[in-house]
Amino acid sequence: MSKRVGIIVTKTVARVVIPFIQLFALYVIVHGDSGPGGGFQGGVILGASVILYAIIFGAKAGRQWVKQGLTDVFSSIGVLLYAGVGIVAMIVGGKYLEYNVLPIGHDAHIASHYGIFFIEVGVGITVAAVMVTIFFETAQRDKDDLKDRGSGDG
Amino acid sequence: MVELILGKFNYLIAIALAMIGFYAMIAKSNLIKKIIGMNIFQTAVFLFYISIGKVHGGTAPIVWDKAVLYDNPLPHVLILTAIVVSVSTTAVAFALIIRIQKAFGTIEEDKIIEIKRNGYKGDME
Amino acid sequence: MSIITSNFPVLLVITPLIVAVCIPLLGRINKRIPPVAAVVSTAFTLMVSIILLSTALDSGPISYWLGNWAPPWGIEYVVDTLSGFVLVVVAFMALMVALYTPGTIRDEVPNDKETTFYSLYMLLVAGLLGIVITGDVFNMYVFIEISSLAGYALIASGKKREALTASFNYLILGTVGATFFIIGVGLLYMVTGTLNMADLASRLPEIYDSKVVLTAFAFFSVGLSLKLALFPLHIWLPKVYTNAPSAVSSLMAATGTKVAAYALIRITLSVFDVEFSRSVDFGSILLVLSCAAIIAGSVLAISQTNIKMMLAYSSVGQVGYIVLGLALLNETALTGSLIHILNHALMKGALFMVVGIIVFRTGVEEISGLRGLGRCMPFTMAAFTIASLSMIGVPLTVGFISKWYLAVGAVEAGMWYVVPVILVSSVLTAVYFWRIVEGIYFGKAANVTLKGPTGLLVPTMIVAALCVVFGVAASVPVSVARLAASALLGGGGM
Amino acid sequence: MSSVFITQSAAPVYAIGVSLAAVLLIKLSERNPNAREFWTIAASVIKFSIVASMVPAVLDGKVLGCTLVTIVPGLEIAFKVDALGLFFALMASLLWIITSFYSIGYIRAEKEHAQTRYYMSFAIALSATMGVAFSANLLTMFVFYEIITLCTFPLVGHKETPEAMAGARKYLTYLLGTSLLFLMFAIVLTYSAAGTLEFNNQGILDGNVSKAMAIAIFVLFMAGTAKAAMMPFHSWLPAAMVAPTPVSALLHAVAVVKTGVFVVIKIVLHVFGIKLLADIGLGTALAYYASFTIIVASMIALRQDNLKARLAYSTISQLSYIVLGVALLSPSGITGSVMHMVLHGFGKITLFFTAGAIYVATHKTNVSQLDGIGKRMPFTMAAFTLGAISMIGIPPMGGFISKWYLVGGAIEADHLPILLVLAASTLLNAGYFLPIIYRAFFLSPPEGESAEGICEAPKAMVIPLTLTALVALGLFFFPGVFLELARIVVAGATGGY
Repeated sequence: MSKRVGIIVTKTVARVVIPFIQLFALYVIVHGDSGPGGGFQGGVILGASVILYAIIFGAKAGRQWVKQGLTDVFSSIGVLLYAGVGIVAMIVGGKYLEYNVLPIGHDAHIASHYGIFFIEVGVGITVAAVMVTIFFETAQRDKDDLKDRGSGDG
Repeated sequence: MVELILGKFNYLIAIALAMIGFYAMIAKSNLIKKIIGMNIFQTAVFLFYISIGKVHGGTAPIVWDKAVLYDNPLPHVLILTAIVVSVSTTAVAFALIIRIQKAFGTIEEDKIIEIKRNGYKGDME
Repeated sequence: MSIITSNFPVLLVITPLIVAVCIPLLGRINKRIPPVAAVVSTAFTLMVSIILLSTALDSGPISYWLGNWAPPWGIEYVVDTLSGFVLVVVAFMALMVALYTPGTIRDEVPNDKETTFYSLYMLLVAGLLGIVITGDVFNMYVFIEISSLAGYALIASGKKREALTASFNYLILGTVGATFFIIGVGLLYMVTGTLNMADLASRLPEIYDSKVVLTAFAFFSVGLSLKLALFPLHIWLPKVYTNAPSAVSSLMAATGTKVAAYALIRITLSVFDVEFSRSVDFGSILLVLSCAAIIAGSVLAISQTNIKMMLAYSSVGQVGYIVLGLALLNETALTGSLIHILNHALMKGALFMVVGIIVFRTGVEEISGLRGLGRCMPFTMAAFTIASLSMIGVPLTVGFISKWYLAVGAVEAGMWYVVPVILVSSVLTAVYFWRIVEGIYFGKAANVTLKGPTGLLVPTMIVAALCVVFGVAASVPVSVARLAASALLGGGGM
Repeated sequence: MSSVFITQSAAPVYAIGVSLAAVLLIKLSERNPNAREFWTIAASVIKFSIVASMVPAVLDGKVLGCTLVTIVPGLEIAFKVDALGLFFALMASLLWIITSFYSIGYIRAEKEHAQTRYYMSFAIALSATMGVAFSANLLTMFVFYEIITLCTFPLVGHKETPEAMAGARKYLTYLLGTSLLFLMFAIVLTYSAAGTLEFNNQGILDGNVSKAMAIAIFVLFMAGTAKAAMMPFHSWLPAAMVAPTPVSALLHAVAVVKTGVFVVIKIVLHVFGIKLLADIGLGTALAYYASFTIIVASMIALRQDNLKARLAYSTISQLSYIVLGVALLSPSGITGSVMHMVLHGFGKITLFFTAGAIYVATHKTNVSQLDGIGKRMPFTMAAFTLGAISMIGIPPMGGFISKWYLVGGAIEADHLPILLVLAASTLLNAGYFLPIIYRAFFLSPPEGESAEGICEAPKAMVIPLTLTALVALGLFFFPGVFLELARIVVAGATGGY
């Protein structure tokens, strides 16, 4: 068993497994409002899929797959989605993050359901993007690309 | 005595872990080890939180027609937030350590202090 | 309009938060947008906080329920006199430093990090405002950590490598402090089952003799004292203030420790109450520590040769003043303490901003290098002189007002021996500031070449001018502070 | 307690403001020396006329006043012109006019650097002196007291040589240190005890404090007013001699030291009130303490060779006369004390002016160098003689009047040992002044110097010093206004006795 075989095995397994991991991540995210899990957990799983890819195919390949700009933009967009739900709730006359007044569906229950859904999606996107960012930031050995990033998801 | 240990073992474990972590944070010279200590310290607090959320005979707090008693879910939610914070802190700490490594060439605190004292001038970039 | 005004309490926090996440996006479009966004949003928060404070003064505390979940289950934002007062201070200094930032970070922060810098800056502001406005202890922890994380990254964003180790040490100690805080929260939750401050305040008195409550109190005090840099837990502070970029030291010196002081006051007097604080003899412990802080801070400041280091140690002493009012636990002294939150924010903010200008324009950080600068930088040095006089506590400046109330409060409390501590520290302060002022105006001009624009002066001059304005027309802030103090001492300020 | 009705008037504010306005104008006309000095003169004249314009009203028994700002209720910057304050202001503003002319002569003759700063500091110092004179409460007094300290720092350290800076630092350390430590402490305690800082003819502490507390506050006040140069807080004064002579004249005759004793008088009369002090016997203690300073400082003065240093120690001793007079707590004592403020002012400023004139004309600083100088500088030395006689207290010079009242006060208060002190001190004064006069007129100049020919300082210096000497002489015959004001002070202070 040479080193090379090991690489082939991991690469092949990764190619197969990563889509499933991501699918699972999406499942966890979108079921955040009605079952265990949620945006954070799903986001971590989603991020982990990218990290797994980067570990196996190398940081450079990982960066080619998920560009820096992408993670930067998505970590912002996720928070904006979260905050946006709250603001929409305010605009339609409720309090910040008061889901059941959202103008979706017909009754408060459905509105609340969708409100939480969007929140979870927002959290998921941000967490995934931030996880990936943290990984690449700390993984890079190149001095010039060195970044520090302190914005976490509080 | 036995009763105390059995009755409050969750606290004792949390305290022991916290002390271990605290010791590492303060006494270890290696910056990574400090961060490990910090994580142990925080985890001790998380354990403590989760243990106080446990209700005797309660089940997981998912609405379910057969359950009569649920565990208190609030500490879990709080700790989820705290874990996020902890992860972020760790990430920032690692980013700092990497840059310290670039700037000083070491992550041993005593060596960094020595380098500073010897007045090796110049900014890191 | 009413949609906006009725949601002011939450807008105060989420505006900087949203701007913080938008800035990386906006920065991609044009690098000039982030500073503008920072200024506009902090100006908005200032306006909002002023409106909130005046509403709270007119018609009592404002309570805002996030997601319309009624407390104690939901998170509640509360603006009463105390929090409104501190909000205005924080928002004002945030605006001033935001105006000041674009000029200085060009030199101090690598070019490609500027956008990130603004993003973190707004995050820090959001965290600080959140700490002040929230009425929920766990939420307070979250905001403490948001502001701290942003703070760690901001400190390390400078080019100096000492900043990295300073930031790391702060991170370790700050995390210890915050974790202590969360242990306190957990213990209180364990015995009361609530996290809402007002609810805690109503449930705690029944179980004041419980050891768990006492332990929680201890954890809160120590954890917040660490964040507050109360002597002898101040060791992280000097290095941080010295090595961080000027804008960051200005903001953190002006607001960071103040907000921690607010948190300490809020927890000890508003969640717990003044009787409990008295019964555990909290005051005498703080009295010793604050007097030690006042003297030690001043003495250590005298021995420094680096001007930023000197100011940092002076901050350690000034934190002592804020805590002193809390230690004396009577209305006059607490008024002095609260008013010092504003006053010290103005004075120390102005001083750090001036030092930032000096470093930016001359590259000098050593006190000996400042000789003769009074002639080439008259306005900057005038601002410095005003702020120094204020630090000494000369009448007609803000520094006098707080010292006066603290001193009179000490005599009222029958602890006249505290007055010499205050006065000796004034003299020591005079020593270390006079050394500089004399050099500035009487020294032979050193060979310094001035570079860079003078646009930084505007916010600096405004802050310095306010040191005098609020020293002369002190009635406004003092009356607010007195209201807040009497609410705190008169059985729960919430 | 009679609360005197206060006539609202902004005159004190104008009196203070006029020289502040001059500061601005001086700075603006920095490049044009003539214009710059014109502003100084103009401000001094206007200031004097404003102060003088208040005399009739005060002689009528009115009290003028106004509140400038209220920082918070109870802490106000407010002014009140009573007889005592007007007395002091009148003297200070009159002497400022003369000093201004003298300064111009001195500074131009010596071609000093940083002249603009010099005139600006001077103007601020005078504003602040007016502020102290007209202060209606302890806070206002404290503020202006500190402003005087800070703005005379550049004057003392004017030469910017290492020794000048060392002297200036010592000056600042003593004055700022004691006032921040002790005076402020005393003010805080006073406020806590009395609930107000407002001056009152009967004192504000009476009935509010225990005896121990009163003594503590009193000691703190006395330690806090280092400007009065009572031992052991006197050594800043000789150290401040490094300043240019007009500044020394200002420091030792008008602004700084007189502010110190003025504050002492204010505290004794208007914070404690003579009733309280008499009750707890503090007046006597202060009187004997002042006597100690009188004698010791005079003895040190005897041994000084440097003319200015000798004058400085003489000042320390003379200031304690003023403190002594008020400490006797008797009508004549207070009259003597108040009168001595002005009489010593004119006498001592004459002496300093002559010292400066000698320095400008011949660059001599020591007493031992003055042999035969009277022939070369007849006007200067004649003025010196008049000033010295006034200091010693021999008729027909003004100094006699105050000594006379002091003696009367000692007798009234039944403190006969004080008489001995006064006698001994008069002898000592004679002992250190007369030899100078003797040397100047009766000894022949040292070899290598021509004894003939007039060699006076510039006219701008000689005229002012002649003038002050003549005023010191004239005050013996016409003490009119000043004595009248002193009577009102005494009437106010002893009204409730």
